[in-house]
Amino acid sequence: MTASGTPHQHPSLDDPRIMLDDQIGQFEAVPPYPPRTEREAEFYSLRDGEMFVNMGPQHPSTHGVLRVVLKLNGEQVVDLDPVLGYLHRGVEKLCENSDYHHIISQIDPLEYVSSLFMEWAPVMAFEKLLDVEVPRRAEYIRVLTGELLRVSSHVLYQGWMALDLGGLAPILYSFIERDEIVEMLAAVTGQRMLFNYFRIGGVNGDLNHEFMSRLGDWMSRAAKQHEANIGLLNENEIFVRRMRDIGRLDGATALRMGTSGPNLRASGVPFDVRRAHPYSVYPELEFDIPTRGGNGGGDSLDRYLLRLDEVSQSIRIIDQCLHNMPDGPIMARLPRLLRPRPGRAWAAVEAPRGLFGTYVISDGTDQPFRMKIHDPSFVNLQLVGLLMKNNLLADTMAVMASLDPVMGGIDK
Amino acid sequence: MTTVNRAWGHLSLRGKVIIPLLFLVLIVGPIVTILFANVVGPWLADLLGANPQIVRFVVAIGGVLLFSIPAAFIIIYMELKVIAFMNLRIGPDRVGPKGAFHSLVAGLKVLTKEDFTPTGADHIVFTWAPVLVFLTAVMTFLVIPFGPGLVGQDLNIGLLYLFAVGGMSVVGLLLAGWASFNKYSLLGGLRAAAQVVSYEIPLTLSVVGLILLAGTLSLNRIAEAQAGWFTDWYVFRQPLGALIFFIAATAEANRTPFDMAEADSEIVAGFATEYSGMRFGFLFFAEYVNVFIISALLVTLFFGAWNAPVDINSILALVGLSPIAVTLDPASLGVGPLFLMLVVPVVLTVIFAVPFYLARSTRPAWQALVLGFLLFILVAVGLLFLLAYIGWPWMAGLVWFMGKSFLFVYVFVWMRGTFPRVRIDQLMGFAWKWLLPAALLNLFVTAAAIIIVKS
Amino acid sequence: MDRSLRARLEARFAGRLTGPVRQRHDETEIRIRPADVIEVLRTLHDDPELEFVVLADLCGVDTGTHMQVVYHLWSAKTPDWLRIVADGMPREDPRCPSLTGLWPGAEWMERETYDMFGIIFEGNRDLRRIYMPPDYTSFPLRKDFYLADDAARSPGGGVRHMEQTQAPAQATPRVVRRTVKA
Amino acid sequence: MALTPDGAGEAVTPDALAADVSPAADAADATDATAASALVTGSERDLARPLVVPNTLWTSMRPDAYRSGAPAVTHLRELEGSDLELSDTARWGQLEVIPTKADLVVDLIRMNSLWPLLSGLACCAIEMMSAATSKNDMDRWGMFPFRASPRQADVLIVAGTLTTKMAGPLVRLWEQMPEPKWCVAMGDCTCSGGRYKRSYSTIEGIDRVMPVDVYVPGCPPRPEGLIYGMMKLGQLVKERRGQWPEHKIGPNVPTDV
Repeated sequence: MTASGTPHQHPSLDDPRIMLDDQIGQFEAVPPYPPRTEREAEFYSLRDGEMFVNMGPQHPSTHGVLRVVLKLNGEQVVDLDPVLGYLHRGVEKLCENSDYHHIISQIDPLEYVSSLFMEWAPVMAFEKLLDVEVPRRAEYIRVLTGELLRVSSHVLYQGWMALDLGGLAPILYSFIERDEIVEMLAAVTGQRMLFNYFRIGGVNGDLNHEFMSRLGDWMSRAAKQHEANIGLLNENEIFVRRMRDIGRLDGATALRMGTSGPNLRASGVPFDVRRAHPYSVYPELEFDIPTRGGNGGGDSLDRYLLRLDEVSQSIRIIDQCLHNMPDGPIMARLPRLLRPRPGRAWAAVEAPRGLFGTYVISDGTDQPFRMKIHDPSFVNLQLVGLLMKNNLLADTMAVMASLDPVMGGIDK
Repeated sequence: MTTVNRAWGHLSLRGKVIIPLLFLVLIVGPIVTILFANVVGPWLADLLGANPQIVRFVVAIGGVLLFSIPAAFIIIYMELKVIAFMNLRIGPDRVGPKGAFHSLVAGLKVLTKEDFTPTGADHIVFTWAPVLVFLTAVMTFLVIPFGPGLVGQDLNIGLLYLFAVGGMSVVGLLLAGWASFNKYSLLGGLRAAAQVVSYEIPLTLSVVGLILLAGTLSLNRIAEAQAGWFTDWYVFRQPLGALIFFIAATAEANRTPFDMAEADSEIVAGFATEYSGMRFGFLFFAEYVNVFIISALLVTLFFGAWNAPVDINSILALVGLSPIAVTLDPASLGVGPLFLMLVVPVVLTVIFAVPFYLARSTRPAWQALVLGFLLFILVAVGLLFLLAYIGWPWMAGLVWFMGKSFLFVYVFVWMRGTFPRVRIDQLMGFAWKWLLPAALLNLFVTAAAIIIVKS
Repeated sequence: MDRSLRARLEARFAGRLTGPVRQRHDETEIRIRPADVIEVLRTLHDDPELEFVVLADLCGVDTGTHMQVVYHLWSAKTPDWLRIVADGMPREDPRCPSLTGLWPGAEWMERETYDMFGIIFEGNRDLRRIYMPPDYTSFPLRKDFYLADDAARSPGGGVRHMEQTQAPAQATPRVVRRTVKA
Repeated sequence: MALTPDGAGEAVTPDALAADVSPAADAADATDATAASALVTGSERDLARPLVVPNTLWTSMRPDAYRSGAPAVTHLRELEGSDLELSDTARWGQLEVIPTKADLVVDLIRMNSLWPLLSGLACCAIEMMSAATSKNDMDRWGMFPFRASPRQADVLIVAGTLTTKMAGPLVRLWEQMPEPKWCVAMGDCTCSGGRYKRSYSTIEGIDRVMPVDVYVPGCPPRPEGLIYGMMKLGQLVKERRGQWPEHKIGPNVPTDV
């Protein structure tokens, strides 16, 4: 221990110049203020043999900046308290202070894994406000790109699942797939992740040759590659044993908890906005709504397998889109400055993580008066409190990863 | 002479380092050897003959300490490249040929980082726990026979010593986890303790049958008992024991899929969470030294330690030749080789350089000379190695032992690249519900078989 | 637009609707008093001919004069989204019964609404700040919370308000001024 | 719907403010004041002071190593004999036990194994992971072992929007990393606030709360961009020789990077 590294002269947490009091409080699990709600009082009181473990905001397996305070009894999770807001960017306020075209770029990075869906819902809501008819080619392009992104999102989910269970290889294979898809989309949108692509009344650019050639290459072996990715983990005994019967959730509870998307369908409830409340051109396309779990409810393994089923369905949809893609314009004729009549509109799409909705109130100006963003993973994350109790610490990762949260969407 | 000058002038920095080194090794080295063998050796032998045990011990300790670090570096590099290969990546390739020195660079970097003790940690325990972990790992080398006669201390209770020392490492992990003043470290230390302690039992029981067969606890004798063809290896007489030993040893060394103690995705880095700098380096090395040790143990106990899989002498006897027996004793050769050592390299270099020079008219002489010298080096090293392999049994043994050991190291790296991690309760259940009964069954069957055969 | 749904709703909640049932595109909107929220939504959820089982969204609205809580529901019995607007809460002390008894999943949405608007949901047992730090004292999505470059909209003219607090917890409003950039 | 809020008359003069402000109000202050008040002592909480405050994120053995104003003498030759060489120890941990000539070797060693910390804030984290995976393999420079524990990491790649609530944990993370350590600001949000500059809960560039060595703009930058930034960081580690006078908290861009 040399003079430069003596631990006792190291700046310590107690230095008031470094952190605010509440920020210091964030590092001890017990908050520095008296409990404000009965739930908080109940959680932050220890019986003997229990201890708090503060997981996050920086933790390898919290998928971003989620912070979970675990109340452990040995290795067993007695109770837990998720703390959000470390990525709260105030998107809704920004949307209310920027005009309708600008909102698309503001709302883009919400769920950075599947950002096209973040554009889709508000664009649909604005089109309702403005009574715009979207050209069918534009709709088909939206469906095509959206389903491509759904595939990449689910493939990434597979890799993350394995990574949180300690498997190193699958995440890299997932990223090979994901990189191909985003490069493909970058050819038409110009960006790898936050494609600012959908426009009110259409899409930004038409499909170009590079996109089509890349897509053809990918489609030619997509199904086979998907089979290979399934084979990566599904025959793995350790993986299956760790996922089965962990975090079982039955359909009724899932509905009561407001869950949506694959997590709901894995519990046996076939609720998919694409079929339940059809939008865009989904009524013209044929695809199945895979469900799993059945009566007993679905566990983490079901949630994992369901996404693999959805990938093959998405590949079906992409194939149909390519076959009956109509010609025609890709943008409706609209004025540069949009001033919709005062009114309210709600639009919801089926994002890879569930129902993503947007509620817009227009007051006649060029900026929405109120814009609410409903993110699926925000609601789905509530399940951790339900599913993780009385599991082991290691199961916490299995459950959290199987719910597939994305902090950008959760914290807005 | 000008040619030599130009050759030297055109050499790159690397060449200017390597070629003199090779000269030293090939010319000065043998001279010194022979001088030592003729003059210094006897005198020193007389001096040390009085107390050989201490000398042997000191030499063994030095050799072990010198060996363990390069072994760890090689294994780390293997892990980097093999996992990269399994991930369809290239892996480190900037430092050294194909990134061979990346592990070395990483190790040196770790040593130059700020060494840090978190506030609230137990300073003394925090400092000495990694040393304990590393020391136990290195001490285990002492009884491993790398070849005939190449064993640090041929204890007649070598196996007991192994398990005792190996069991001590958990104390270091536990201390590291406890002294870090961090809940993740504490969890990691406790996990390591529970895991290692419960896997000690099947690990030890799995070799009792082997001990019954061999009738000894000395690793050296166990190795000798497996001489001859590969069918004499104990893995064919104790397949179940070998399997149990493999699994339990994996858990013993905290390797995937049993690396609960440093599970990245659960408890951040386990007992090593708060460690930085040199102390983290100790923990880091110890892990990989352990990998080599369990591979070496597998080879020693079950895969015929240093013995070649085929018995050449028996084949020769079958054909009708007499077994090869070359004794390489430099002392007996006198001064002749000394003269040869001086002349042969120069002559052969020139001879080997000629075809290079004639092959392409555009190639300058210095290049031809360098190439010829390198070719000569190749041939000379090959010849010397062959001679040594035939002449010195410990050389042959070392080659086979290392080859087999690194084969198993590759298997462990392979497992790390592919397997997910098991859960702690599954881990414990596996140890107590499956491995322990299987080990007992193995022991019972072996004992019964021995009794039946005896009677 | 689902006319039959409109008829059903008007028949069912004759007394409780504070306004006409509005329908546009694929949305049906009814307005009720905050006091009736639990009863109306329970009926919507349990009634076999309505059966709105999916709570699609719960959000607050600050109209500048009063507060609203807006619920979006989905049912297999109708092609429309149903929007329930609990209208007419005072901005000083907006209170609304909590839905957590009916949809436990509404808990975090209500926490978010409290965090952003200060609407107090009576019956929610964990009504804490969910996004902002625990001792944050203002409600960002209220209409009197101005972003830095919205000085034009702020009543003080040149004075650049950052935010204005009307926390029901604390009686005295506090004005915090934005830092002048270097 | 009326857009003008009530309570319009409650605009308070700055003098009244100074009396009125309480720590809680500081926490509530939105864009910069949290970062700022996170760095000034409780006694001198003056919200009107500029945000460029001296470096208080770590204490050095030689405080004058962080003195500002004096031009950076960074070349090896000028460094020998000057007392700046001594002040390497302030940033470079145990370097004082190593002779000066060996510094070059040490720098080469450090340059060739920069272990990033496995911590992503937002969108850019995905591209950061993509930079480490098979297609564009950051491991070729010895950068792959993403350490989960800050104690073993060398580089903090801040990937994503930094919010006021996350500022404290991030600064804590930076302090937990042992010297020598480097910080790479990845993405527009971390360089300047990016598309969320206007928001009430984001920090306009992480260089308001911690020193930054390399800025990688882009929203998000491509993986190639991040790899280029990391190579630039390696060059920095090799050449800048550990003297960083501009490393005070505050927006500053190294000119030669």
